[in-house]
Amino acid sequence: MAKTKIRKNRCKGCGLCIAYCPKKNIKADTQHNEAGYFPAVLVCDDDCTGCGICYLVCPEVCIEIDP
Amino acid sequence: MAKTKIRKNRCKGCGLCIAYCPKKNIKADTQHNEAGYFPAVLVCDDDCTGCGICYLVCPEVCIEIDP
Amino acid sequence: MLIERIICAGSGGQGVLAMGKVLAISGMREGKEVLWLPSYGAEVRGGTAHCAVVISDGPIASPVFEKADALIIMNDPSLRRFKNHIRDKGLLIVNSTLAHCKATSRRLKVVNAPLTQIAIDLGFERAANTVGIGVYLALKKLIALSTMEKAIEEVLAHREKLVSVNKRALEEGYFWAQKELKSN
Amino acid sequence: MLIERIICAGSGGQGVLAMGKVLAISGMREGKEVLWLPSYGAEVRGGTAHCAVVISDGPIASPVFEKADALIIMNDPSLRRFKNHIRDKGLLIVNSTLAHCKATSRRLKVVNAPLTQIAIDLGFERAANTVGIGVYLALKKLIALSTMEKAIEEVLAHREKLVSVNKRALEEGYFWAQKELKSN
Amino acid sequence: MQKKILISGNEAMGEAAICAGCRFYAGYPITPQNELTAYMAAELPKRGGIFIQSESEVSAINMIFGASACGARTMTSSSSPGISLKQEGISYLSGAHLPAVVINVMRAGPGLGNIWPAQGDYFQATKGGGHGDYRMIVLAPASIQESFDLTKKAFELADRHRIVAMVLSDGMLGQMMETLTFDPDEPPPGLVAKPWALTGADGRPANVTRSLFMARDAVEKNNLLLQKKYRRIESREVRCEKLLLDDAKLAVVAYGTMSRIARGAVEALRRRGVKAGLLRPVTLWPFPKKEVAEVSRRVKKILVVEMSYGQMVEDVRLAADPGAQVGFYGRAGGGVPTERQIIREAMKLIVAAKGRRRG
Amino acid sequence: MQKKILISGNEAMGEAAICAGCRFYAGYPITPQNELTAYMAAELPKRGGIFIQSESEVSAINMIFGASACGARTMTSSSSPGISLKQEGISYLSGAHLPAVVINVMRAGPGLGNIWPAQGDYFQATKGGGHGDYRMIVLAPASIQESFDLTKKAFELADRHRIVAMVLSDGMLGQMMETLTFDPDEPPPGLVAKPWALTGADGRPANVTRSLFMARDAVEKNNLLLQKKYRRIESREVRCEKLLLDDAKLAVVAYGTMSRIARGAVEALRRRGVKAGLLRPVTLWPFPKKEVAEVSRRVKKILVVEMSYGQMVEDVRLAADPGAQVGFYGRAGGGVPTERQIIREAMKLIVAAKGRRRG
Amino acid sequence: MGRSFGRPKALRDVVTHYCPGCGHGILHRLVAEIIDELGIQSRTIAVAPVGCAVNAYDYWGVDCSEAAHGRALAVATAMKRLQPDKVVFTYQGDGDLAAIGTAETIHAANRGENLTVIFVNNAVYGMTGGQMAPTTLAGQKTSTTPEGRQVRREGYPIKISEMLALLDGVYSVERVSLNGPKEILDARRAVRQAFVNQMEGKGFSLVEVLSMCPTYWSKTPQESMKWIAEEMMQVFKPGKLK
Amino acid sequence: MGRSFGRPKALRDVVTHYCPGCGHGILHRLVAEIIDELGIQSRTIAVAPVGCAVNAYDYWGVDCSEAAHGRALAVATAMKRLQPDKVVFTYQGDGDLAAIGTAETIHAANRGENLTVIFVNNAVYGMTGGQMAPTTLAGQKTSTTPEGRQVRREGYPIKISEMLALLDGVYSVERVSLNGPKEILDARRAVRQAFVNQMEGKGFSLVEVLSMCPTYWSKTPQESMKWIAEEMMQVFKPGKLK
Ligand SMILES: Cc1ncc(C[n+]2csc(CCOP(=O)(O)OP(=O)(O)O)c2C)c(N)n1
Ligand SMILES: Cc1ncc(C[n+]2csc(CCOP(=O)(O)OP(=O)(O)O)c2C)c(N)n1
Ligand code: SF4
Ligand code: SF4
Ligand code: SF4
Ligand code: SF4
Ligand code: SF4
Ligand code: SF4
Ligand SMILES: [Mg+2]
Ligand SMILES: [Mg+2]
Repeated sequence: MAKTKIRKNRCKGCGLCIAYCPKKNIKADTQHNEAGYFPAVLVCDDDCTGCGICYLVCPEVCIEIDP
Repeated sequence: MAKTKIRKNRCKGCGLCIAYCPKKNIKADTQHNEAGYFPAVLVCDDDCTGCGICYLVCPEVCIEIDP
Repeated sequence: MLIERIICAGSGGQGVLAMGKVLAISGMREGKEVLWLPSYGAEVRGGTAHCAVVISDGPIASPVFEKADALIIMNDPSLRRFKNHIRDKGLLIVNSTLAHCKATSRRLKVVNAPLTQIAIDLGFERAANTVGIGVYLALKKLIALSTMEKAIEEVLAHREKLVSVNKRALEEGYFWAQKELKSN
Repeated sequence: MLIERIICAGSGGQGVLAMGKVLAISGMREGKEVLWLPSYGAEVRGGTAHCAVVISDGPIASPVFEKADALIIMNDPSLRRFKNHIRDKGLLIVNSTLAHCKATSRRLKVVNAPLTQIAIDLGFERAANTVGIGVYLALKKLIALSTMEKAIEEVLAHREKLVSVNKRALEEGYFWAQKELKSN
Repeated sequence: MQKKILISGNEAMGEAAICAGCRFYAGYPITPQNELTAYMAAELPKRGGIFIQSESEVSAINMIFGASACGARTMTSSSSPGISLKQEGISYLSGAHLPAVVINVMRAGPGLGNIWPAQGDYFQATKGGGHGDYRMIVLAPASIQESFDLTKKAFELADRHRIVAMVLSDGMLGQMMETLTFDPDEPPPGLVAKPWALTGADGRPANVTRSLFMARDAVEKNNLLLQKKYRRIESREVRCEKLLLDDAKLAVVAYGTMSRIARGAVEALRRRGVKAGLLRPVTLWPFPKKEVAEVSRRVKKILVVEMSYGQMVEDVRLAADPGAQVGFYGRAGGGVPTERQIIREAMKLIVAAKGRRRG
Repeated sequence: MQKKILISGNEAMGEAAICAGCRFYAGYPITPQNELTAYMAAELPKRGGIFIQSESEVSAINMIFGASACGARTMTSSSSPGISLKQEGISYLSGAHLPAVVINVMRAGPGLGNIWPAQGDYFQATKGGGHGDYRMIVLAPASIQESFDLTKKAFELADRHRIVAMVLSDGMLGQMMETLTFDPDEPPPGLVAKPWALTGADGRPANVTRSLFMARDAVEKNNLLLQKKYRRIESREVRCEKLLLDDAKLAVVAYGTMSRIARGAVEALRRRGVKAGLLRPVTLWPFPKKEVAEVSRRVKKILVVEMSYGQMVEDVRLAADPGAQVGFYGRAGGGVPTERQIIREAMKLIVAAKGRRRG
Repeated sequence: MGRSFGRPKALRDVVTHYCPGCGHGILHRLVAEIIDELGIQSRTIAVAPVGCAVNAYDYWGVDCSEAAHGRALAVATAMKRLQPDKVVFTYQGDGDLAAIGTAETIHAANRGENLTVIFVNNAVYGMTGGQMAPTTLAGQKTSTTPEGRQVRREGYPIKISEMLALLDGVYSVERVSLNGPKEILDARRAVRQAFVNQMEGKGFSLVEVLSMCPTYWSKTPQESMKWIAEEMMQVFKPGKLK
Repeated sequence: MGRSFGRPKALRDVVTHYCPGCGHGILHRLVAEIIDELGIQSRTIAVAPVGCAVNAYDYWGVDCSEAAHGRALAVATAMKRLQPDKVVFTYQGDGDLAAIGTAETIHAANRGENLTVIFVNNAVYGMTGGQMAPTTLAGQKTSTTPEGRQVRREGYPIKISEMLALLDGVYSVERVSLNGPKEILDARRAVRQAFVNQMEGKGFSLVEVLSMCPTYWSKTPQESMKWIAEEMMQVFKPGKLK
């Protein structure tokens, strides 16, 4: 179980992390953030393997993962 | 025997016709022309075969050949 | 001489530029002088988009102005950015689904209207801008509702489906505002 | 105040620009103000080349002039082009191997000198320009022969063989002219 | 048939070009004039013309050279940095007496600056940003209607005088929409025969378009021909608008977008009882020298306002009566003088003592 | 050690650059400045610098941008058409406050024109041929010695003010040889620290060179910074030469090559008993306004002579006292006003009635 | 054992101005990671293009210069010649590198300048609002090809990388893409190699990166990645060209 | 039976301004012969370069335009698009076409403009006095490479024809030379074909012609021809590239 953090107000809701998470562990929030986007949020902390794919595809570098 | 004519005052004495005439039938004049060049002249009218090589290599288009 | 200066502002996707255009075209169709000035270029990519519209009985001199007669604000960042660009007694319409302005001062006439919510109820969230126009029309009565409908037809010429939903959005906004006016 | 304006003209290959440079350098080495102005660029490709040299005791104002004090002319086309660019009583040196000027008027001092022939006799046709300088020196005595020799050394620094043949050419020209002067 | 539409300045200039019979457009994208390029891309091919998005501004201006040499009405457009790249080409067109229309939708400089409106390219347009002694006719619209009208006129003038005509717009005027009334079916104005055009030497001697001449005095001769043409244009093609100047004590001089704001200021000054008027050069070259001279003799106080740090003001000073006091106010780099600032400067100038002639 | 050599203007400018510590030169061949490029090709690498023959003038000016951004003294050179191509780059350098030296050996325009000397690029150099409100320091040598001295000075000024300094020569001055006295071992003058240079962000925050700013008022701020700098330069760096003006009744104003011929004419006029003098601007920007104003108050008659159809004359008129009569004579396209023509024009001006202030 | 993932040191902690899902953001991060990895932040000089990445200097914590549109390689040439010990790279869009900058690109390559070039091919002019790029695909709609690019009129998408690979002066040319995690990792490798090449004095190294512009492709970011795989890669084949 | 040889009709009867033995003269004649042969004098438009051939319009009896240095193909593009029934060709030196004009050349080619291009490669800038050209050979001395071109500094002679051949838009590219009667005849054939291609609507056709510049090679005309064979052709291999 990895510690994965998505910086909500930095996220632009592009959906790439959501599309590529092998665990389908990321979804779009229903509330918009400060910038007006619907940011990505983790579905369940426990399911994350820390594989880093979400980090890899994120254009905003708003995901941080500690193993 | 072809009728080959070199326009003396148009010639710049580059020597290309002299170099390429298969009959070695062209030489440089010893007198300079109006423009100050030593123009090409035919050695002997009779030796010319009218092959056109001198015309072909002449940058000044100052050779005319009638068959 | 009538001269009305309007700013429409919101996020990139909210159709604020189109909203301004519809306003300007309707003015033009009623024989007025009109002017529409967008924010443009790299400004847009970041966050808010906005445009300024002037409708006047006579020739319009300056295309820029410091204070608007009316603001139509579609979201929160735009509210923050523009709330001071309005004259005393000016009209401030705020899309209360996404932002809210307390009418703290008597300086302004503030109308918090749930533009996006009305549009969502219509089944077409992106018509929130047209709802806003409807509200504005009801409050300012500068232009006939029928002219505005024609302007919508003109702008959306090619897309019939959009025309009908936007006409409905216009009316919904208009009626919402009339109700609001009466209830006050 | 001494001021001498010279034009050297000839065909591209005759070294007229170098001739002018040697004149200018020798003037400079004698502490005079000098100026050398070439014809340049596409002008050159066609036929004649020329340069203007000014040697003066004081600051040189205009780099261009209408009439020269002396012309050194290396070939026929140049003679045709420049023969009117000379002041009254000016000196006209003509390379009589390749051109000839009848001294029809008393206006000018004309010297027909067989520059090319003298150079050919020296075994180095391309030194005809230096022969011309020699002739000029003998006639005008503006610059010491020794200074001129040093100027030649300076210009031809890298090529020793050329230096000696050009020095000889300079002397030949000089002596030819002295003889000429005496015989007149 | 007359049409009345809401349209941006950029698109209006595109439509005007097509109405004027422009048959060839080449351009390279740059903000804030992209709507013009896009308009040409969409409309020109449909209406019988050729559109090319060139690989650069340099290429575009040289395509224009080729098109004009063939006798076609032709146009390119860009904004400040792109116009700088066209300077060599403009000088070539001028030297070769080729008509062409160039549109500059000015933005903030120098360098990349940004895309906001500016008037920093006045010198470049009117004095020659390219090399050599040439001139362009420079037209400065102040509304969308005029963006259309003057662009159309530019084609006519370019052909009439065999000259480059520039329409000098700016980011605001290019982006802004206003009402445009026009008749798309009106035939192109002022078409002229072009016997000099390169159309194949069929039954006539070969034509050559060029600005180089090998004979030493031929380039000077060509220059004298150009100068003669420029004098002719100066005597015939000056345009300017005057507003409220008859009884004015102060004249504000401004062009383009700036003149709109200046007009607002002048009206406000009048409301305050200050007798202000507006003189708006429509042609920046030829500059309305006589008009400025005449007005300056009467008003004594002139305020020049620009979205620059003072370019047109030099022409105003050169033209104005020495007895008049010429003041200046300008902002640049995206800063646009406001009505309020103009009014403030006007009031300062009015109370200022005569002092040094040049404010 | 002092050296005294016969050298052309083009080569003298090259030598001056090397003596001034120029470490990077990029240029593209063009007549009549080729000797300069060739000189740099032969000498610069030997003396520790980098020479690049670029693929175009556009590339050259942008290489200069890169070199300057790194803090190196740098130069490019060209002649009129090539300088036109550099206008965008010059505007960028200016906007980014980068020092650089640009040499323009002017030739006859417009267009390809020919390679003969001309002064048709005065406007381009002094008013800004590129876009936006920027200025270059423009130095106009009149001899080979001055071609050397002013080029060296240009590097110093460029660094001191973080500005582009242009040396405005012409085909005659470039090709001509005169005596040059100089000391090749003298250290480069006026070296300054360049903490803004891009040398790697080692132990300091990263540096950025740029002319674009995203925040709306940042471009205006950068412009105000530029304007402040320009005012400072105007107050400090004006240079001009005065000759025989003390008792003069007529001042001839000319620069560069033209001033040499004008000087000949002035001397000839003096010989005829006409009290003529010469005012020679050495900096064309900043223009010697005060000097012109002062002289104009005394002489009343000013004759401006240019190898153009009247460019500097505008600055003279702007600066001159309204009471003075400013006449003009010019030729272009390879035509060079002769002493005789200048004398003729001077005599005409002297007998002319006061009439319209502007001749 | 997993590793940790986080913002590289060479990437400033600010929001970018890029649209959601834009490839520039990903590529900026890759470049920053490599700068960190190679430990060259204090001696790297970047040259930003004129294009959407115009203010890349706001993102990378290295010395950086703007360059006029298309001229990044002329600017970089001077920088590297003067400071051979620095690591100099350009980051350029397709319009910048392959349209207006064609001559500067080709001649810097031909001179064999020891530079690293990151070439972002998004088949469109992003910054100016979605016009045709030299790399726009046949049939692709843009604001200046409203009916789609017609090869008979506008020509074929230009294969500038293939052309550059032909030049004797060029050391390495590779085409990669950003359309998925695997591809991004591969792009990272290629960009890294292009930096290493320079540090080893190998010469001109260019990496062409196929990158998403969801905004002007009128696609979601995900659709954009798919479009790269299905359309762009058919024309611009990834792989090592030299 | 022999044939007769004489000045082609399309070549004006004037002295050229070219140096003795310059290849431009020969090539001018070839072009004129082909114009005669194809009977297109009245519908041909030539675009002259800036280079030694700057005033080619003084020699050919066809409509002709000057073009700014390097921009001939931009000028020609407009001409041909506007007048598809005309035969439009450019005549350009190596500096014009492959240095300053690189972008114009490549993009006209890439657009597949239906044009004929005569590209005169003489490995030097003739008009300006013998500076390095992009095609100057390694080691060749010029006024800007006084010690000879060094490939590590100035790069390799650029193979622009090879690059162009790579472009989808290009119909034909051929390299020929003028260093002897046989070669001249072959050049004539290639140039002719490039005109015929255009007349048949085939598209962009370029002929690169290796040509003598005795003046700035510091060689006699004959030595120059030999130098083409022995040196130039080693780098610029004649033949059909596409
Ligand atoms: C000389 C000049 N011409 C044009 C422009 C306008 N311009 C800015 S960016 C750009 C093209 C951007 O496209 P690209 O290089 O592909 O980068 P992207 O935005 O797609 O990343 C253009 C044409 C400019 N700034 N300067
Ligand atoms: C913008 C510009 N830059 C430079 C020049 C100078 N110039 C004239 S011709 C030429 C190059 C000539 O070389 P090339 O194209 O190879 O033709 P050649 O003379 O060898 O036939 C140059 C650099 C110019 N006229 N314009
Ligand atoms: S680290 Fe891997 S598993 Fe965890 S959220 Fe990211 S993509 Fe999903
Ligand atoms: S990839 Fe990044 S920006 Fe996109 S939705 Fe996920 S966290 Fe947000
Ligand atoms: S035609 Fe042939 S044989 Fe006769 S002179 Fe010419 S080259 Fe010699
Ligand atoms: S080839 Fe022509 S120019 Fe050369 S020497 Fe023979 S005739 Fe004269
Ligand atoms: S326009 Fe395209 S390239 Fe530019 S930031 Fe947006 S998505 Fe990225
Ligand atoms: S310089 Fe060279 S290319 Fe030019 S005319 Fe002379 S020989 Fe021919
Ligand atoms: Mg792109
Ligand atoms: Mg060449």
